[in-house]
Amino acid sequence: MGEGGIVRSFRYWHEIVLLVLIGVVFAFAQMFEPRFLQLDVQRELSTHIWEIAILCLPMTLIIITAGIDLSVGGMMALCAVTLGMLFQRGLSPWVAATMGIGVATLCGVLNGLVVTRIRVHPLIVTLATMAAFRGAAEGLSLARPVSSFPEAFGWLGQGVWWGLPVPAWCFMGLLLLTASAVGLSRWGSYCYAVGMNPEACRFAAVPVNRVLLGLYAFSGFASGLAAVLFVARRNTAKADIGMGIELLVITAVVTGGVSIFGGRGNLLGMVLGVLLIHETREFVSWRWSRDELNFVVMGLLLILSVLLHRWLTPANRNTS
Amino acid sequence: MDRFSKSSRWIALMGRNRAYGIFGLITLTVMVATAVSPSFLAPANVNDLLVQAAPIVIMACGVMVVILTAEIDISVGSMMGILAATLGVLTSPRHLDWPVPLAALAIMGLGAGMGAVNGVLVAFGKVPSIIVTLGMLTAFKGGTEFILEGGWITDLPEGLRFLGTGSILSIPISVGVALVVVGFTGWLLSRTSFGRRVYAVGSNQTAALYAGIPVRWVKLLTFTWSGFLVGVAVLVSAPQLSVIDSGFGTGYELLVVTCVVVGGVAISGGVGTVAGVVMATLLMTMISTVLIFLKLGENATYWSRSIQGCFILGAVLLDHWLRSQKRGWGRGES
Amino acid sequence: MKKRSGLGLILVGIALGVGCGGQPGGEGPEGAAPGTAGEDRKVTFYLVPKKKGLPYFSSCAEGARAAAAALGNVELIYDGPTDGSPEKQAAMIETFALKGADVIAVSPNDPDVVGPAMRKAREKGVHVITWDADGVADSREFFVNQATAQAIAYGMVDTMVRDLGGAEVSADVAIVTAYLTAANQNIWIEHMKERLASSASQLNLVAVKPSDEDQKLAFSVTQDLMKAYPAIKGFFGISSVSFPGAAEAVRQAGKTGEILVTGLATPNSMRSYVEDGTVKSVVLWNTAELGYLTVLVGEALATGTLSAGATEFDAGKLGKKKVEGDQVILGDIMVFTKETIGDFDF
Amino acid sequence: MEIRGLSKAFGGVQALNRVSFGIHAGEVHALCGENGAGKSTLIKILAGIIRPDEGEVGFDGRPLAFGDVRRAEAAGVAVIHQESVAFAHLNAVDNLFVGRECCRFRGVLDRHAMARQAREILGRLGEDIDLNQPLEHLPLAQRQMVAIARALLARCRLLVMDEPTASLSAKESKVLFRQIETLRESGVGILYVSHRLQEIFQLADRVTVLRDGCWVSTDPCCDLDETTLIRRMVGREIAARSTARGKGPQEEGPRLTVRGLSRAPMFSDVSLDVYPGEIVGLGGLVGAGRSEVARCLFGLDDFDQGSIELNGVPHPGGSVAASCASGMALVPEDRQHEGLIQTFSIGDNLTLPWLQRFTRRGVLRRSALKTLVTRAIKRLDVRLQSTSDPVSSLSGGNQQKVVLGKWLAGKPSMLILDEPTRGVDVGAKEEVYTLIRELAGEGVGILFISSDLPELIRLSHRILVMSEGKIRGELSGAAMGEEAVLRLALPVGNGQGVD
Repeated sequence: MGEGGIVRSFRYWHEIVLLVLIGVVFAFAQMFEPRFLQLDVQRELSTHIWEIAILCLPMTLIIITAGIDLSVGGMMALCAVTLGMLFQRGLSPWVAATMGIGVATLCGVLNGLVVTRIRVHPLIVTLATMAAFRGAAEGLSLARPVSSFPEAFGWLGQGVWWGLPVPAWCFMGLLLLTASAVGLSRWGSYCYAVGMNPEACRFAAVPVNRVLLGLYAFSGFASGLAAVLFVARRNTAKADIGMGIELLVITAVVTGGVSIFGGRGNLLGMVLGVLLIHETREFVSWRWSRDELNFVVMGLLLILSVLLHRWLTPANRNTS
Repeated sequence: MDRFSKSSRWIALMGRNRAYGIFGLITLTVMVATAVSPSFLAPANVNDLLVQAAPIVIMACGVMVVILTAEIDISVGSMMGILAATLGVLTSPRHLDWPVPLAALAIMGLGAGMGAVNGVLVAFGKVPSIIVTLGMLTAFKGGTEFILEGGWITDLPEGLRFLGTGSILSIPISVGVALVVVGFTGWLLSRTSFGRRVYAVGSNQTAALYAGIPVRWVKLLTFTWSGFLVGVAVLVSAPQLSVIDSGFGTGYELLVVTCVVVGGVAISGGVGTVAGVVMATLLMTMISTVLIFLKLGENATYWSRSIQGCFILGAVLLDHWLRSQKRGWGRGES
Repeated sequence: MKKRSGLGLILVGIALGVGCGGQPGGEGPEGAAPGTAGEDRKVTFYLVPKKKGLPYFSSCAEGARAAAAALGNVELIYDGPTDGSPEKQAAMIETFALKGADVIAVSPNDPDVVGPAMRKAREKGVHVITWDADGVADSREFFVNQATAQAIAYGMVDTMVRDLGGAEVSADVAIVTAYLTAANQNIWIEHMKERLASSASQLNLVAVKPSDEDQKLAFSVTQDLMKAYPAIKGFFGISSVSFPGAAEAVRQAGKTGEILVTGLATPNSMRSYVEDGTVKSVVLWNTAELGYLTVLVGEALATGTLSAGATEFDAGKLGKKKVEGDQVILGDIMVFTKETIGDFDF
Repeated sequence: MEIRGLSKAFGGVQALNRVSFGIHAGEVHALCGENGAGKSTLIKILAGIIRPDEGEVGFDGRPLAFGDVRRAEAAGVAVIHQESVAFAHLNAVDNLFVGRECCRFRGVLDRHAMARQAREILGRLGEDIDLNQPLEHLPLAQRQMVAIARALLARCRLLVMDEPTASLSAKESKVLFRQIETLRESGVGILYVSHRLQEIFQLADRVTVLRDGCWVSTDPCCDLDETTLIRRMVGREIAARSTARGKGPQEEGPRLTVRGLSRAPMFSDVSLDVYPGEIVGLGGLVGAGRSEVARCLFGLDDFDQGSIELNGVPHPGGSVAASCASGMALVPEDRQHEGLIQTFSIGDNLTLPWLQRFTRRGVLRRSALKTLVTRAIKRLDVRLQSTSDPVSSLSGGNQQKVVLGKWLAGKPSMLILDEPTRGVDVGAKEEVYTLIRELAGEGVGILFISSDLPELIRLSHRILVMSEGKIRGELSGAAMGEEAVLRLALPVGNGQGVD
């Protein structure tokens, strides 16, 4: 029952939980490892997260529509391989990158078509295409790496522009675009509506299929962009890039308060979720240098953030 | 009224019989593989295939029960790893050197306990199961490293190795155990009140509450059952190899979920049979072997992952097509 | 070892319960500006394996710890990606460089991917060396080389030929590798093909299959290969995970003695197969010494006793080691057989 | 059974406030009240699903345990919930027995006994149901019968029925009423909840009225008449139930012309015209294919044959967006699943179909949308605190008004209403009727689907009756009577004759 006071109708409890958790991490860092918080250190460490953050944008929207895209890693691989092979054939890396992103977008469209036309659950569709895309990347490239891209192309991944790494600007540009699409245009409302009740959407003339198709295509595009940045940063295009990245991305999005059942969550929460995951991960490896500890902390953090959210939210969200 | 019941009978038939569709696909695959290299159907190969499929079938029986209640368990891969590592540490003479039966009991108990932790968080903590088990998947992976501390367990006692490699009445132990588990799960789901309640909870949780079903306890039990079966699967599969390493079970969560889903269990709960899941598991484990038997040349190796993905997609699309044909939606039938 | 594993169990319990676990021993150094290594200051030394959790690297780390203890002025931290991801390895190197390492010794998982991070660390004044596997040009100062890729590959082919019965043998062989994308293994495979083609024997390579560093997969792939290619007489398990998996498959098929398995792995994981004859020879090098040498080279670089152009390096208890260009060579490969394997425990 | 001082609050809302009344053995006790009056809360407490904050229920002199469905069942309370509460994927036997299976020994099912009992109980209800069918493939009425059978199986001493006839045809309702009589004679107390006042007067011995969570009255049925009852439920006088019909069709070309529309196997050869200002009723039993026709007209489903013309222009079909653009609107039957997005605010629900119209260069015109919302709320007289509250906080009647308002905002020229008053309480019903008449007065063509015969007859200018996917006849003027409609609505031939 939705009646109640301000406390009940306040919708940003999860964001506050996340802010507190981030604060805890920073406080710890300030106490034990002050150097961790220096700006130049933070700037360099941030290079580890931008590709994931970019992938989180479409993933957030897709999860809001009660879908999921497990194939982002596969699309990244296919994009990277396309980029590498075209570059090897003598194309300019910029042209090759554009075509790589194009291929990834097409992969996204394929996902979207199967989801909307055949009406198979996106979890199953993208589980299958995850393997299919990566397999295609391995088959096309015979798993061989392509390296030695020109310096100028490397700038895309390693360069710094106006005090921030170039991928950061890419993310922020995309975030701005996505946020304004969600906040200003009708497509944002459509995403939430589709996630809550697709049947009612059909009755309300909401173009459900176009929304979904667009989102999966966007996911493909973002995967392509992430792959290009990744290739530029590590100077290597290979079929194993982005292996297992889908779980990281989903973890970040879900930590950010996006409901896996669709219809709930927002971009602000997602950004905070990514930040929390990133800072925790970097701080744990900075302080303890034990990689296995990272896994334990990440896993528990995911559960903890949702548990805290449950406990702290006064309105018990019972759906029945 | 007449028309309606006729067409709905067809739907019911198809709904129940996803297993037949997959069986057809299996037959086709076997025929192609045997045509290329006749030794595919040799008893030794069939035996190996079954041994390979056994632990996956065992875990799929657990995960399927969880998915039937409209939840999901993707922690099974890492749980396998951490249980295998624990099993090694418990039994290896260099470490704790427990007697094998005791260690076996401990592993099954520990598995059930871990499953129960998942279950408690889902049923009583009200955290969505995909989040709980995704978190556990990651946490267990780290935990395995802590237990093994960078080493491998290389000195498994003979008694333990027998669980993985031995056979009784010329049936490999793992296959035997898998048969028992499949039989028991099938019986549990169709012939006991617990089984019916599992379907009921997955079909309509509110209605289940109204019908006086203790929904939370049912969910807790399904997760415990899933964890317990991971323990069983570890017991018969980890000792198949002489070495227990930290990578054991990596990626099994996706394989198991794929098998369950391809086997016709609806991800939204309430629908699915053990027969379908077993068939799908056989199909999925067969694919990689078949690819080797087809001798497609060196480069085919690189495409194998792609072919597997296409197989899953193909199975799902074929199923969809069959259903839409039988349902006679609109056109065609009249 | 016994106690520590039990302790590990408890640790997991604590970690699961409390959330953050205890503070492990390897305490990081206080952040100081990098590159200002003084004589009486400790040298902060990061040893980065390809993948944490492999006994091969763990045994190297044991040797490295011994060296650090012997030198006294080295603070050794051993950490690498648990899942063997090159991207994560690169990220770790970046973190270590920022944190103020003096020396980072890397066994690059994928030289191309890790290269830029190593170069960046060098720009920060960190001494970067490679060990076990080499990096790309100018990403490191020295490479501590156990043996050349060629020597390893040729060694494996040669032992196979010898164990199968000499130069006249004609048979099918197959390789079970790590990942399809694993750089080290791919170089070895190239050299192995070269050797197979040039040697007088009639060994015919029918398949190269990945095991994805999963024993189970190595096991089943080997099973399938044996059946699909009945003429196979030998398997190469060219990673420390795929080797025991392949050997187990051969043993369980009852083909011990008929089909030979050879490859790279630590003696402990292969002991039972060598004893029952499934495996006649295990190819490797002395891993503890590799770790030991790596730490010595790194320390020497940090304290200025070693610089480019040297031709010889005094490796303490290991004696004098040859320096070829920018490579410090440990020595030759070792072949463990039934007779010698009892002398080693790692 | 004696209910004493039962109270329950959800958050800040008092759903039940010190309600007390009693039910005798062998009595049919009707429970009336508008939606939100606290009926469902009371039912849930009796069923053991929720615990009351205070008060107690005495049952045969002993207090009833709260918050435990099984103990309530064991004590002899059985509840027929509304039809959405069923297991769609399970077959009839499982639906009947889940939660209280017949077992041979601990936990092992006795399937034969269950199937036998199921057949027997369904036979008593006059239903011949394929026991192996998942429920989702059965017609709505059969599903409802399964739910009723489930309650009957429990050998209860108090039977609570929550709108049991909502999706039953007249014939099936009769069977049910006969069962109720039998139960009453055997001494079972029955608490009967329904919006259909007719049924209440036909069945009940006594009537209890709840309003806003408070007990209003309990009287023998014979002491009441319809007007008093309604007044008690609503708490105010309702404008006299006008039977005067609207202006009737205006002399223009038809708004909607349908010729030979078919979609196998749902319906075939449907032809009809709707003129401006005309309300055309579409009668028939549940499952006759009326909603399917509506879906096709609106473009939700494709049709096989036939043609649709809207305002004289051929209409392509198969596209909801095209229908909206050309001024057609459909108020769907199932408010929860098809009409509203429950977590969305009232305003967002109202504007959802019109977002594209209010977009300039890709950006939504918020202020224009706001005007749209205010205007719609004003016209419909929706009682609410703020348009940004979630729509789920409204009562059923007000929710239905939002669904209506959503379509009126687009100023449609042709409106299809599918059961617009289902689950709407008496007060709001009248407001919906008035609204429909007003719209017709403005020249909108209206196709009105309803299973409630009195309402269909009162409102329509003409009635078309469907049965088994075909239009069986047309009634107009004085010929429109309940019996005439029913005669056409019942299936012809094949054994299911009129009783």
